[in-house]
Amino acid sequence: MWKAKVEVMPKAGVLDPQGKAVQGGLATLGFAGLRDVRVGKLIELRFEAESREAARTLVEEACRKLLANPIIEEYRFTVEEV
Amino acid sequence: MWKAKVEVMPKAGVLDPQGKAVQGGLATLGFAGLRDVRVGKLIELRFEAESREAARTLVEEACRKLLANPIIEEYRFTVEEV
Amino acid sequence: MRVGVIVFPGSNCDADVQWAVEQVGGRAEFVWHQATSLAGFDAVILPGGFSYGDYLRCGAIARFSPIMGEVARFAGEGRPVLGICNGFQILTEAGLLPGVLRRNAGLKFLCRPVHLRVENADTAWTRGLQRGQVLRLPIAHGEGNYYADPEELAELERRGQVVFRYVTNPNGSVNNIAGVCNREGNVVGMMPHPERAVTALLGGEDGRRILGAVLSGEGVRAC
Amino acid sequence: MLSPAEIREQQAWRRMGLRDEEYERIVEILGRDPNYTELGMYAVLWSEHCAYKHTRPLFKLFPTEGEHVLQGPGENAGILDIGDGLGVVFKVESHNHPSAVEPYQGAATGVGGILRDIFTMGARPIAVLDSLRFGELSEPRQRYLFGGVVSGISGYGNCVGVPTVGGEVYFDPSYSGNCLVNVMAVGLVETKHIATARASGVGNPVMVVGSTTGRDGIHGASFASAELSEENEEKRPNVQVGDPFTEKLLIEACLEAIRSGDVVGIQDMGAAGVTSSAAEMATRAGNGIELDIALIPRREEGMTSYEIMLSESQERMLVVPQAGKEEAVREIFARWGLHAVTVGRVTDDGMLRVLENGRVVAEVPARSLSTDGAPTYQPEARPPADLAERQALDLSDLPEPEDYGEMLKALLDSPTLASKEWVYTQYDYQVQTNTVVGPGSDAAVLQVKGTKKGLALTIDGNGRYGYLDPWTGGAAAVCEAARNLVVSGAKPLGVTDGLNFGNPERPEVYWQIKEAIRGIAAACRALGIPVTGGNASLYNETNGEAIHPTPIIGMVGLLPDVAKRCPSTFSRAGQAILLLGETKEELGGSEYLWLRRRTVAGRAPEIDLAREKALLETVASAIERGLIQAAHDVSEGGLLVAVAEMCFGAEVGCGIMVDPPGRLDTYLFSESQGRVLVAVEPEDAPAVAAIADERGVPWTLLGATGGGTLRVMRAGEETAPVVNERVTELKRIWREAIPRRLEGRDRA
Ligand SMILES: Nc1ncnc2c1ncn2[C@@H]1O[C@H](COP(=O)(O)OP(=O)(O)O)[C@@H](O)[C@H]1O
Ligand SMILES: [Mg+2]
Repeated sequence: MWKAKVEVMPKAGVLDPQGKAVQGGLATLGFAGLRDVRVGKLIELRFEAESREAARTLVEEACRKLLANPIIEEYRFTVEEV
Repeated sequence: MWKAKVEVMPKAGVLDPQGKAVQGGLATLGFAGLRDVRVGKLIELRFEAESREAARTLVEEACRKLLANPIIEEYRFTVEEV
Repeated sequence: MRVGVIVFPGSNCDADVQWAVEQVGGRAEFVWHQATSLAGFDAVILPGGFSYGDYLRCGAIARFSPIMGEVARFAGEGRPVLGICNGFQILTEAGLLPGVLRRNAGLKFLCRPVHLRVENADTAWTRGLQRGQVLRLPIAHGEGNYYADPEELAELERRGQVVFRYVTNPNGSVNNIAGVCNREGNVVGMMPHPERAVTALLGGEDGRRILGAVLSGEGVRAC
Repeated sequence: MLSPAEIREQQAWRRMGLRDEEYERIVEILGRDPNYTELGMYAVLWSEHCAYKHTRPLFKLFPTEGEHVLQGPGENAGILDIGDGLGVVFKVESHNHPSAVEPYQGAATGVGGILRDIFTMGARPIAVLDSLRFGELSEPRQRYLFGGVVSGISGYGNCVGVPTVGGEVYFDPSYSGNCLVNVMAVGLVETKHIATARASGVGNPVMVVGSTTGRDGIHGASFASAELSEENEEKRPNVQVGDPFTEKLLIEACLEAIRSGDVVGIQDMGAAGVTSSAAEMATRAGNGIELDIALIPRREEGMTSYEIMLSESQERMLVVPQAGKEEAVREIFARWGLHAVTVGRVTDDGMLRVLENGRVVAEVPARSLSTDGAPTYQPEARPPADLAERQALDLSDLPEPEDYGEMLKALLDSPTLASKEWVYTQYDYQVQTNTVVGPGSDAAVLQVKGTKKGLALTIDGNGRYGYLDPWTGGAAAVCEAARNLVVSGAKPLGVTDGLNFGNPERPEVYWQIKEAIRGIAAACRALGIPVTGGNASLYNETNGEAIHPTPIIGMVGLLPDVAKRCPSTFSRAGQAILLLGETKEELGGSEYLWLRRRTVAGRAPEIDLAREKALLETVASAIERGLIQAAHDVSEGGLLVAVAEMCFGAEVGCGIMVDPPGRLDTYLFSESQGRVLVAVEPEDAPAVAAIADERGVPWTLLGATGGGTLRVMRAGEETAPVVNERVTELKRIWREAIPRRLEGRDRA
């Protein structure tokens, strides 16, 4: 069994209204010195695969096809055997 | 300058409809052997702080007060100097 | 009767609530989220909408608005507070009501009329209704899926804090919950929109009884 | 950034979509070679999207005047006078290309953009309608686009708090590579607070308000003016991401600023960002504008003048306040958490002068950039070579269906005809508490608070008719829209048009554009409904395949008394059903033909404008006299589908008797225009018939409401109905058609 952690973040340069809202919210809460906030998605998958190689291929494809929108988001992931 | 990575995930035991939907979506795309999917949020903060200690305190408080709702979510985070 | 309608950045049912309160014979005034006083108001309504875009979690940011301290105080004095839709979400985030509202089980925004059963007709806002009565009111939300952990839920049920239940569950809420109140019954939160159902022209009048409960003075007496 | 010499050497204008002769024209205007920033400014503003180079010469065909017109074409949106000191502001806008690339954000920013066109006029937006076209739902990509577009509209519209009250969706393979997303927005303005987009008053400051400026959408307008293809994949601009929360604040702040009287002119920053808003505002006032881009708040480091001038970052406006009122305006925006920064001033020299920290980086005559100054083209127009082939239709080898009940079910299960509930329940169609009739009827009806009046809104178009005969496609859209308003009890007041076509440089496409515009113009003239604005989206082609020519008509109507609106479905048993208008043997372009043959062929249903007018008058007069219990226009799917739709509302069945001279399928499924079904109390039927007779409108007593089934009998064969289906079952199929396809379920 494998576990993948996929991080999907808005691409640099793409407006991130969520991040902006959280930044504003934290500022009202008195969080001083805040420079930047970006909000993305974290997706955890558990699945069967033959090998690390096969596991990575599966996740890579999942990212490209469904988990991330390459036009506005970038992704990275790690896989580990569990 | 510090960078924090905050992971907010649905608590174990709390239904995660988004995870279910992604799981279904991946299955239709032909991702075989999928056991479980959970979808959460990834929040990246950049901010000024005196020390690692101070940085952690700030982020801890941000999580408790705003970033996660303890009834349904759990969080963890890392901070690093950048 | 003066009703304060709290306006957060991104509230969009504020004017609707004001209009609806007027339709049932009351007077409603806007209170800006940065205000710090509710002096002179007999009741407070937190309207629906998307405070701060609801970009993080619904109501999560709004609950830190300056006015919220005053709303808590007002509620603590036993005076009537109603949160509708986003207002309900804000009240739960602020801890004035138990539980939390998650994304709809279908993951889609849902706008349509629903039927609700009145479970508690003793709150400030349901005095004009009868227990067991079925109302038809519109819902319009993407995150109305009520949740409380099992113990809390059992407590809520035991104490009669469930105010409204969906006849047919549209969003996955536990125990079909559409609205709850605090222990004292003066603070009520509900996902359906009573302010959208105050004239026959707009498709129904069942919302009048809820908004009207406070105006007739019954709600105030209740506390 | 290239130097002027390098620009020449590399013919850099071509990459930006400018023609050689256009470059020469720029040199002539400036009396020198443009620098890179200037070239970029011209390239975007002279794109088809901004300059309407191919369509502008044709717009003069439209009737634009009428007793209700307060503002015709030329401003950000048209305005119609509805009395009581109120005006209705409305306009349609396309976001086709962005939606094909990123459906959620493409559609969301489409909503944001058209709303800004409305509140920039001083009007509070009160409604949105969406007109959508996709390929077939059997393709996964189309399901993705459809789902994404709908949630984008929902995500943006719901959050800003403007109800989406109506729209339309069609599915046809011609839109597979080029979905269409047209959004119409409607606002209400107190006529004394109408704002203009003029940079009047030399010396007045110029302010940028709203969101910050980033690198998003640079060259978006040029992108929208080119065909989609594999090659221009990487030319795709950074996708704009919408921020409806900021837009909501912007609405409130702008309306407050306009009402304060301190604002002289205001214009949204749409396509081509600050370049276009500054050039247009200056041109309208006959003035110039000088601004320093170093002062524009941005969210990214190291942006060049070129990028800042062309950025299409959303939720921004250009405001010209009264000199000395900057602080007052700044305070209003600050209260809403938005910045308002003075970046320049109005000048008297007609130039758009762009400085960067005081140094001139671009300087061009404002008018030359504006729509007035851009070149226009009227290329060769020629009917497609295969037109006669398209219009040929031989039914002799198409046997009549064996089971008409099954045929009806197949039609109701067609996503184009099916209930759009899956779409509109995702839209908040009630916020603002004005929605008297929401989506799902012929037209949406809104109350106008403080008056007895109502507004009726609709948006309509049919690309298949356009493909078979573009004139008819244009005219039919106008007639259908008018019919939808009239059956709802409203008088049509004005039109906004959305013209969606392929590459105008191809003679057959240009012919389609011309014909469609002629058709719209003719219908508007005949029905007395002026055009107050619109939008053109050309180059809707993928790898050389154009979409069906798809003119779309958004129309606004007025009900003097909203309580007298007319429902579109049966309310109870025992009412007589009349068909007004004539059913002809017209299966061309019908959904029935598509289902049976998967072909779009034949002649488009004929439009007879004089008869249409008579029909509308008949319906209006009968409703006015209180004779009509329900009215519904007969459109796609034909008579039987329209009857079924009338049954669905309250689940009231009916029986109709038919006696067609020719084939029964032609009678039941022909999409002949100019027809309306009405339900009346039996005793009122003669009066309605008399009104129709007076105007020469043919009418047929079809049958009566009642029972739980929909029954169709042939005259003389009353005991053996050709259709006898439970209404609840038909309705289930009709409601399930779209969701079941998205969820991959078979028809139960
Ligand atoms: N994209 C949409 N958004 C909102 N409402 C829609 C949409 N598509 C269809 N509807 C609703 O469904 C009704 C029926 O659609 P349609 O069959 O196209 O109507 P008609 O033929 O009368 O114009 C529309 O009038 C509208 O109210
Ligand atoms: Mg219709």
